[in-house]
Amino acid sequence: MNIKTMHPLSSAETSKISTLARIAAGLLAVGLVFFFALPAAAQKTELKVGLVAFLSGPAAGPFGIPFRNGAEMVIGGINSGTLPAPYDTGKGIAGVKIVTIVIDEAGGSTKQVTEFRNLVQRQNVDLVVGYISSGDCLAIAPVADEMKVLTILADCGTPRIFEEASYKYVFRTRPHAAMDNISAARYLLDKVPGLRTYAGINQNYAWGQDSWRDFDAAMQALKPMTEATTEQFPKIFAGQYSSEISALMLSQADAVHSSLWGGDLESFIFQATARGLDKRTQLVLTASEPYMFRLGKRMPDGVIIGARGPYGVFAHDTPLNRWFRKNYVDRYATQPVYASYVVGQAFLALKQAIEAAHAANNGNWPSVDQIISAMEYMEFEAFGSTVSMSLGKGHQAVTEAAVGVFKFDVDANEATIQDIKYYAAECVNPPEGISSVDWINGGMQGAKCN
Amino acid sequence: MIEKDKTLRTLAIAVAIFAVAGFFLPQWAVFMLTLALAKGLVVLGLLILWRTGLLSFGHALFYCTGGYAVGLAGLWGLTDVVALIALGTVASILLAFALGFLITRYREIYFAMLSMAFSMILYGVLVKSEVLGSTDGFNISPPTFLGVKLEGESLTLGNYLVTCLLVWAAGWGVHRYLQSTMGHMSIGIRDNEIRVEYLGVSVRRVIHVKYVIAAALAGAGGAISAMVVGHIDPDSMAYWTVSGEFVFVTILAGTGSVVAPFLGSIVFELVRTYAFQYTPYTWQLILGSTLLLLILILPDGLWSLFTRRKARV
Amino acid sequence: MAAILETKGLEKSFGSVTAAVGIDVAVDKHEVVGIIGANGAGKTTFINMVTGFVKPDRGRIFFHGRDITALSPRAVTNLGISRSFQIPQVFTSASVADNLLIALGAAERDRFSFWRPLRRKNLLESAAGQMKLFQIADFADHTAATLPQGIRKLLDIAMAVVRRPEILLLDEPTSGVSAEEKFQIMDTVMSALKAQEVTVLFVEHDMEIIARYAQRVIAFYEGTIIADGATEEVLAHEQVRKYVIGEDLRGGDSQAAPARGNGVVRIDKEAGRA
Amino acid sequence: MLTALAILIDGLVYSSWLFIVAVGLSLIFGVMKILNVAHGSLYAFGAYGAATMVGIYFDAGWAPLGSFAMLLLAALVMGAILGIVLERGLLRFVYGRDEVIIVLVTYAAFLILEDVIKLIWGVDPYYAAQLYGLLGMTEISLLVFSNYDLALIGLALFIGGSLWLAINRTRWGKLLLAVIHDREMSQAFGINVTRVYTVTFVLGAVLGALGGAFTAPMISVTPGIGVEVIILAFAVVVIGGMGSVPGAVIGSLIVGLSRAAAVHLLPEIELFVIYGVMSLVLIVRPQGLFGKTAEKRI
Repeated sequence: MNIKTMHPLSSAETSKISTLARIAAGLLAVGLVFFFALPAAAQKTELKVGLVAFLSGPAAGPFGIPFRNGAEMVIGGINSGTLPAPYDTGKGIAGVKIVTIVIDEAGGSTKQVTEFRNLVQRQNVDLVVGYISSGDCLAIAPVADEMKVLTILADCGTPRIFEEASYKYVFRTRPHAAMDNISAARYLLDKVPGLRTYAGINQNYAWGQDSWRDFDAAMQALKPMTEATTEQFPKIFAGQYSSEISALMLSQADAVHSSLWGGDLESFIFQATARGLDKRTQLVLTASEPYMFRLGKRMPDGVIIGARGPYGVFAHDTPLNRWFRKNYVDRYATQPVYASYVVGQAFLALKQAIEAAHAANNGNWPSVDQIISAMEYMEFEAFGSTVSMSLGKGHQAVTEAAVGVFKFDVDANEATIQDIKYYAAECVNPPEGISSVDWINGGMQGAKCN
Repeated sequence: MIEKDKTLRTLAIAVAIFAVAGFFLPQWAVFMLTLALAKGLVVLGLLILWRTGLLSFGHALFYCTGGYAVGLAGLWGLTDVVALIALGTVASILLAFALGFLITRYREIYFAMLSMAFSMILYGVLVKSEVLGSTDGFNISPPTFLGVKLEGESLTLGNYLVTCLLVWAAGWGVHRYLQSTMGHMSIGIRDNEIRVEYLGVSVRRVIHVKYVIAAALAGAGGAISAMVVGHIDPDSMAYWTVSGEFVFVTILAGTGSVVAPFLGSIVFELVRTYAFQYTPYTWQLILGSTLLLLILILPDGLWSLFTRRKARV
Repeated sequence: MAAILETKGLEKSFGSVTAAVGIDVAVDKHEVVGIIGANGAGKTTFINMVTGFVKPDRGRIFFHGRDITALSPRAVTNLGISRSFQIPQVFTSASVADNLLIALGAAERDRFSFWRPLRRKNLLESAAGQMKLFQIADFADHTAATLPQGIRKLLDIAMAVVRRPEILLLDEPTSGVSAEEKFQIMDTVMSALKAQEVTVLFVEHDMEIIARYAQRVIAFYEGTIIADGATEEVLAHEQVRKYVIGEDLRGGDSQAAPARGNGVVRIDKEAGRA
Repeated sequence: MLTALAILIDGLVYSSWLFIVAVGLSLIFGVMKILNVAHGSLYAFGAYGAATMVGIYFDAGWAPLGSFAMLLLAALVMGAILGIVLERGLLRFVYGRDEVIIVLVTYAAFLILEDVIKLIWGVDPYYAAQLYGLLGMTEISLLVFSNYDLALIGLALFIGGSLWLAINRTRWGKLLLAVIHDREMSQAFGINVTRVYTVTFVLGAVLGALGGAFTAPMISVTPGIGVEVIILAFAVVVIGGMGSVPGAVIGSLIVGLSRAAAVHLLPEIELFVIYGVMSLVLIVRPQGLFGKTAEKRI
């Protein structure tokens, strides 16, 4: 590149100190304004929550926006006090209204750590709820502890967060991802008893690699004579799977496992069905529930579907769930997906924990430590099912898992799920003190299945 | 005929002001400045290359190398801040020295694209390394300062002051280098490589040295980022968009002075974070428009604000 | 006295075009040699081969008896052979002064050239001296891209000379310069070079300039040397007049092109080495 | 044997797709020396436009086969609008500036357009999958191919051939070649370089949008699809040689076939293939396979 805009040697390096000093002073002034603008701690009038989710990029549609919508709606319900029992305890959380500051999760963990600090120190949020990407969760957790800010990781999946470390200020109110693939493996073996071979197509990044590793290990643990024929790892957001589909066809596996999500999953389904892959093999799509309504009859019948927990169509029919679905559909004219459920679940956990701590604190707003003690090992009712904070020293939730089979009801023109099976939390989650990988590889000792 | 060169004084005063300001600024600002200055180090390296007419679209390769060197050292128990930065820098230098034998044959867009290909190969390797957490990456414990373990605000401040010191040292060294014969050879190589060879100077060797210096700065920047953020993963350290951002800041800042990269980096970071805060749904639009305007109004970069008046006289 | 630069049987072709065949040249210290020939006769190729820019297909080049055939331009330059260019090769975005400073800096071969400032007192003085010598001091602060062609040519030559080479090869120092300026430029260059006692080879089209400045002339025709000797003699040579100068020599028997390679006319060799 | 066939067909399909996506970028670079990062946005707009128009078409209940015309129409409309807006409204103000500056201008445009897409279409996906299955499938032993994919090979041949004819056999093509060869000289000879630039950019933009439009039926059209395409297109163009249409053909073939081979034989390296190939080609031939280097005259 021929760069013509350089400065001649003789004049470039001489600048005015005064101008530079002015910049520095300006930056200083901006900083000081923010510094003194810190509000003094006073009577709690509002609970300021930083809400972080993908608002741009490929993850915005499938996760980020349903996540934000779910949060918005549940916060509305909490603030107006319209939630059904057991959350019909008046407006707000212990009378305090929730306000949110929304931040985009795009841009990688470095930016997210910066923005997390900005949320806490510049925007003075009381706590942070969010994070869909596991990488972001891993990066945020130690920062949250360092800054002593209550942080609820609402959606990310990697088990590593509480298996590799322990945190005081960090909670994850949704189960981690190991159970998705363990339950899928259990379900697949039940549904296809004579299964001999299976293959995988997963995105080439941590989520896809971990999902396949867990599934593969669970299959080997549950039925050692089965065999994986091919493991495909297309680049994330590749959108083009023609070669991979050919490879899957040639492998002639009895089943194909995939943890694809979002546009990648939909593209894969279009390309696979156009070539009849779904007719030759049993597809197991562990994260596909969010797309079934949108895809409708384009989703092939007979596909095994997961929702990463008892959410969406797998949610139990309770007053809480009916309230959630009705309000969500009324407000956004679309079905809530698991991202909407899990963020709602996070706010329910907050409401129950803070109100318990509030009561224990003689009706005064509790300290962060008091909230934390209330939340540790807490059990609470959520929109999909009951949640227990039983792993990670009381910081990591477990729930039951659910898997079913997709069927498009032509008469009703509606996407449905059949043969739903629920797996108890103890059946598909490792006990405290052992990592998921070790537990699965060790044959899932002590799993209590019903 | 010898003009009094005030750059080093400006640099020293600016760094001193910033360092002192660190004691008064809010935490978030100190943290953001630390990262901006660390990235400014990377951009300072790109400035050297760009003065030579070379732009690396894959400089994240060295940023990432520095970061992962720190991460791996952390896994083995090394925590001293000076040792870690030195390690990240040296790792990048070694890599750049090896790659330099190849890449110094390339110019223009081919230099840019080959750099990018190298960085994306590293990205691919890291994505495939499940031991290192693949795209999720892994966490790094906070550094110690000559055996002293800091926490909370003093940790943030400690990181910041070390970064300021490094910025001063790097700015000083690079300025000296740019003022030297070999530094000035940038213009020569950019304008006319044939003449440079006929002056008896090896163009490839000069570029090799510049490439290694640029890599060293990027390695130091990556090491600081990794330590300060406490987490590394390939997406925020090696992906091509990371390199793209460095290039963007280089052009935005201008090449007039060693102070420019840091100014550009801070401005970029401020624009981005406020766009994030006030327009979470359309921050790319705001960021893109702002940068577009800056490019159109200040073709020679932000630094031309400080030199234009002089040029008119 | 032994020749300091000597070529033996140089050959070079580009595809089907033969640019040099059997080029044997020997140049002694302090000679001022003019090289003439029509366009495409192989003059620039000769300079390119001597300075390592083009590798000859065959033949050898010796400098002080040392074989320099396979060396790069850089190595050749560092041995003391400099050149200027038909199209001036300067640093277009730098000022005239900076062009010279960079050249001076490069000439130092300083181990600390990555650290020691370029803008030092002694270098600045040398640059100023060089500009004065080449009479381009008035343009010191002008960007090279904006210079008039004549000044740019002088700058190009001045940059080649700062290394204090033993031999300087000038490739058409006055091409692209107006007729009035030509002599002025050559006067400047030649007096500057004389001051530095440089051996000079210069390619030139203008026979008046050749006549005035060259002590000895080598005439090229289609890649071969057709004459080599004292200036007046070569210029008077029939084949040179016909094929190089392009005079119409009616009635001569020289309609046939000169034989290649072996038809070299050595005219009074000793006269050329005054 | 079957694997070899699969590699060949998969490779050709992928190459064809790559070529359609990358050729516009190569054309614009060849003529205007602009590395257009916003090419990814053009792709995305083409895909969104196609999905929207195909949706409208099917809702109207017209003959399904006619929906293919919608893809073309979408590419033309989107490419023309965006091409003119970008070239006339932005790029012409930076002509003559450094190439890097122009790259950054297109990068900024790309950032802006990413959000414009969100503002127009939201973040939910759009589909044009209705017409993906229309052409049926072809079965070869264990392998089944979508005829739409196979038709892409034909489309790529058609686009490549038309471009070749347009450049080498028409008056406009001769003007183009003249401008590629020497811009100043062309201007001196009275060629309206400004117009050639506009036409070229719009054509390149339409080609970019065409790539998106014909990809739309096989994918879920979501925000961010443009980002992935830029790098692929860059790689193809660099491997083939910047600005060379035959180079884009060869570049696409090399990348497509090596990727297919990797998927079938060594899935672990799929992620590196494109960059590995790019590095290898550049190491052996720095200017790309069909790239030309200008010898400097001295």
